[in-house]
Amino acid sequence: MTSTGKIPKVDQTTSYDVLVVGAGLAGLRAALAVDPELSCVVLSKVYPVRSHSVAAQGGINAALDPEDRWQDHAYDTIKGSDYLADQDAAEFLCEDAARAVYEMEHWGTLFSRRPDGRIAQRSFGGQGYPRACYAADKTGRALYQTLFERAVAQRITVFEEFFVVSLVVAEGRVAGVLAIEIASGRLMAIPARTVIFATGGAGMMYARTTNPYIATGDGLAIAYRAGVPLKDMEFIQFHPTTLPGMNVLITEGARGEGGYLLNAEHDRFMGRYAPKLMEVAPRDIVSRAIETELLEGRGFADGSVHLDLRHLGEDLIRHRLSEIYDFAITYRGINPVHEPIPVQPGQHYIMGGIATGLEGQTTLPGFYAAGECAAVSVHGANRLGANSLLDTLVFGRQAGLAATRFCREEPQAPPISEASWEEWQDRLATLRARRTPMHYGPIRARLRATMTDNVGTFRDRKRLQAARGELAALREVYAHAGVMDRGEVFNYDLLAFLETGFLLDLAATVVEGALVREESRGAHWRNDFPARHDDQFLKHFLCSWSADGPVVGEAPVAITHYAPKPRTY
Amino acid sequence: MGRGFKVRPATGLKRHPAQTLATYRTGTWAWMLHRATGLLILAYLYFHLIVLSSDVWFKGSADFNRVVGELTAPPFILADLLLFVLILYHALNGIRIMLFDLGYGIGHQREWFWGLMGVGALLMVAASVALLPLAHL
Amino acid sequence: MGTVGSDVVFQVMRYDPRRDVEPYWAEYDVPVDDGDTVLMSLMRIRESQDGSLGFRASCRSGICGSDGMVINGRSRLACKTQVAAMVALRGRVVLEPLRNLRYVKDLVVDQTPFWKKFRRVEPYLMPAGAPPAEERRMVMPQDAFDLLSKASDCIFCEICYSECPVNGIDRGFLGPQALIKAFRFEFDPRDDGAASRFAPLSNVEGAWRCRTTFNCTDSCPKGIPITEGIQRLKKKLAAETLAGLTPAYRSPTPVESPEDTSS
Amino acid sequence: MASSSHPPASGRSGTWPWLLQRVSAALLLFFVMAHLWIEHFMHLGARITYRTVLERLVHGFYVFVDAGLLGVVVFHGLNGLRSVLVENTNDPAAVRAVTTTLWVLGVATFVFGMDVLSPFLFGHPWFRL
Ligand SMILES: Cc1cc2nc3c(=O)[nH]c(=O)nc-3n(C[C@H](O)[C@H](O)[C@H](O)COP(=O)(O)OP(=O)(O)OC[C@H]3O[C@@H](n4cnc5c(N)ncnc54)[C@H](O)[C@@H]3O)c2cc1C
Ligand code: HEM
Ligand code: SF4
Ligand code: F3S
Ligand code: FES
Repeated sequence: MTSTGKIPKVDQTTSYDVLVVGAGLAGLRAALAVDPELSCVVLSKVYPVRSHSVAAQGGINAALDPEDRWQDHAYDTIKGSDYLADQDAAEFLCEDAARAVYEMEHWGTLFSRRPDGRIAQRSFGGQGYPRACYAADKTGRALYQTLFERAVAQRITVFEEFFVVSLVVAEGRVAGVLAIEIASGRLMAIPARTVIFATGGAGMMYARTTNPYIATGDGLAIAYRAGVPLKDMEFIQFHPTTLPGMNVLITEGARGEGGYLLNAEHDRFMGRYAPKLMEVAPRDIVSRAIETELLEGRGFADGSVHLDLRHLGEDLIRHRLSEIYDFAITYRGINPVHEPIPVQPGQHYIMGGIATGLEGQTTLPGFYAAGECAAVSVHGANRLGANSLLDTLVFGRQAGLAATRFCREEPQAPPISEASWEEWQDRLATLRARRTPMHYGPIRARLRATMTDNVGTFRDRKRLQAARGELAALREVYAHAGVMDRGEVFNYDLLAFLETGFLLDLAATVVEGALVREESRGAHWRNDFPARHDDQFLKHFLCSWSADGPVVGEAPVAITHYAPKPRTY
Repeated sequence: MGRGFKVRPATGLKRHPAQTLATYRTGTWAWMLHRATGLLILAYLYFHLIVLSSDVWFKGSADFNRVVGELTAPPFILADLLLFVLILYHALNGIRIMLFDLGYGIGHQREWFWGLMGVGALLMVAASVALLPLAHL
Repeated sequence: MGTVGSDVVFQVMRYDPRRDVEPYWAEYDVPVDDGDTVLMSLMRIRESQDGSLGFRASCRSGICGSDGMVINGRSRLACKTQVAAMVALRGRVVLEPLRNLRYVKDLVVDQTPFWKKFRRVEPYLMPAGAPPAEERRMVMPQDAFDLLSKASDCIFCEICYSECPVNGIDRGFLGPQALIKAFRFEFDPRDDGAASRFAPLSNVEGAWRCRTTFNCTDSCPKGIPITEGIQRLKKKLAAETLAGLTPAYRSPTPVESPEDTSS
Repeated sequence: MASSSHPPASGRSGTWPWLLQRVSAALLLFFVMAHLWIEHFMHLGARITYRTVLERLVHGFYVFVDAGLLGVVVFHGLNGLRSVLVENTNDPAAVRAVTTTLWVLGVATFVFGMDVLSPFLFGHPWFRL
């Protein structure tokens, strides 16, 4: 949104102090934390409210209750991460959680309430205490609207429908970004002293995903290409309960409120996998349990098991689970008050991301990342439900504050050279002019198929190597593919083409990480190595870009108070 | 590159697709009729004043009885009934709108509409019974 | 519905400002499976038939508001509309851009006026006093809370804006979305912003322009009782005017920056 | 969401026309019902003649009803017309012009209307005395 309401002309001579890419929760929270004295702009490839944060349903964790302690929250988070989380980061997250939630409340979020007027909380997967604050089953929307409205109140400038294609690096630090103004198709150079990436996930590399069409991992791939390493990319979260077909998410809150999972034999099978927590075990465990039931032939014909909410009663379902009530009816013609909902696991979240520290800082000076695209890492090998929204708010703010400090210390931004702009301009021109029958469509279809078949819940070396080969072949095809839309205005064909390139690069890092991690930990399960090996693999893998494909390095895991133990629920 | 697709010129297509009547629902029809009847009654008011004035002013009292006689001829009675329909509709829908303004019945706007239209129909029957005999004067 | 596995005709209004003088219809034969939404079919067209088809989309499950368009005559969300239902209605799927907003390309419209009006009602919480250390306790009757919560369900899809007949007549009318947003804050027990929202709302192009036509309520994909919210707003504004509590011709005061707890 | 301030809302308040339209509508309901009652039910069966009309009109209550009906109808109708006319203009000058014109028209109509009614009123023997 701009002051004139017209599409802004980006003046290539004005430099911004802080440039945030991504207007989801993480991006807006970062922008709101930037000192108002500094010039700050947020870029988003869609209108801010179309960001994926609005889709979050179940809740946001914080130890608010006097009986609960943030240390317990940290413990649950670390155990949930299969001890791969950096413990200092997890502690920071959980200690800051109450502040973050109260802040949103003061800004206006309409949380569901207890009878005495306090914020209501519900159980979530892998947690020893009901600490997910929620707004029915539309928590993401409630939080996002509040933050968005805050941004309106504070007159944060947003360049909406600007598609960032590249990060400009000069003199060893960040210099700005190159972005396409979607409404005009122009390529713009936008100089900035600091750049914060908050570009969200990359679910579009999988066929079954709860992610939106825009979750194509742009920020991750752009940072990766600019030389910033990606951390722990092999950890992809599969959410246990998505509607078959569309893979629309059925929130964990449905199980948190007491829903049962039943197989075709009407057995509450979770008893065999997580006898204590049952349905509210962490996601990796529940997803694998469901996949196992399906593989062993105890599922329903459409590749699903049933989520039964009927015993919860109509009132609870229609009030506290109103969205999924609507989803089940809209997309499956099923009324959850009277029938169980068919569910199957689907890709949901990437635990890995741009490697950052506690302040969102990366290896590139002036460049920060926060939210789903970053790996601080608090989620380690498996993210607990309702921790991601918290992550966006806490570390989004951290990044904004850090960028402010950086601007104080480093007054000048290096200029963006004509050459870096021309390089992309030429690339886009070549693309528009290229005549070829090869379109990105089939490439994406093959990418989704190979990732789903070979890099899904259960992995092994053979399948991962098959995926590696297929990805190499796809990159070859991609190099000669072209676009159908040669126009300028709202050329979504061109954007989708670029996104496909980003996805291909990212998929390669996922496969490489999964190949080197010869153990099973959290969401990463190797049939050929079904145990966790702390002596060898209690460390992060960092993927760096090189012309010949990803180079894998490593980094230690920060351990503070919680010694790794076997993980049972 | 995939399958072919057909293109045909859009004859009569406006650049700004206008709202077509088919997309209107009860509430919008109710409003359009409310506006139309309001304006028609206003027009009638002026017509009425002019007729009365010309007769009364220029022709004097003697003619009044004749005018009334003319006005009770069947076509005029029908016109009167039509006017009655307009006022009735406008008044009943006006009541509906004012109820909404006061906060009643918004959740059941359709039911209110049809309910009041039912009342209107009854009143119409009553009015016909009352007025039509006069036509034989 | 007889559409399963067979091809359905999608008739789409197309226009590229840099190339076409006039919009035109394009027809696509799209294979459709049972349960497919219009958006899934559009994506299928884009990925396997015609990549140049312009439309916005993101969440594909009716929560981000990207893909409002006129489908078989009415404004709907493509991702919440079943192809089979549309075929039952008209035998094919006819797609046009949203109404009451400037047409840009294919199914894309310029949303700028919509957002400007949204901003005009100062759509954010303006609490009185400094925030407490914990949450502001909020005890409300359940039905009042439910209505507020429902009003905050809005996904900015612009469908109400496209369907409201008054928006068609009056370019300046705030429109249902901005009004229901205002309602959401005006009736929040924590809010104290009535004085600064009064001017934009009671202005001739504000709440009073709404003619209670219910088209917005009937079409809102989130089922928000928009008209009810607007009516309550009108009542509140009328009461404020009568009580003379708020000077009627006051210009909106700039809101002072909230205590920034972040820096 | 901009660095500049919000566009100022124009100062014209729409509250009063709206409110008065409702008030006049409520009054109309009363007047119209009273009028219809008088016209059609009080003297049902009696022939409508100059004399009967005259008799009805001079009765104080009837005078009140008809004068009130006239005034309120004119206000309500013209105020409604105004809202239709200014619906798609933002130009304060144009709105003012419409409003003024309609006020002039309205007052004129009322005076004229009273004048039409006057022979009935002043034609009564009482006034002749
Ligand atoms: C269905 C669903 C339900 C969920 N429920 C929960 C929950 O209950 N609790 C919880 O804690 N977490 C939940 N999550 C996870 C959580 O919602 C996300 O991880 C989180 O919202 C990510 O926020 P973000 O700010 O990092 O990114 P997003 O909100 O995804 O925002 C990304 C932004 O980046 C912009 N962008 C991307 N690429 C570009 C580019 N090239 N140029 C310009 N801009 C770009 C986009 O426009 C967008 O504004 C859920 C996720 C899903 C999918
Ligand atoms: C009999 C009782 C009447 C009632 C209860 C009534 C009620 C109303 C109401 C509530 C409105 C406002 C509608 C809105 O804002 O959406 C209105 C508008 C209007 N009325 Fe009446 N009315 C009555 C009689 C009349 C008469 C006799 C006339 C003609 C002289 C008239 C002419 C109008 C006009 C022109 C409008 C404006 C229409 C619009 O804005 O769309 N009304 N009426
Ligand atoms: S009020 Fe409803 S129709 Fe209007 S923008 Fe919001 S969600 Fe869409
Ligand atoms: S459609 Fe428009 S007229 Fe009012 S009731 Fe809704 S805003
Ligand atoms: S794509 Fe998000 S609402 Fe349809």
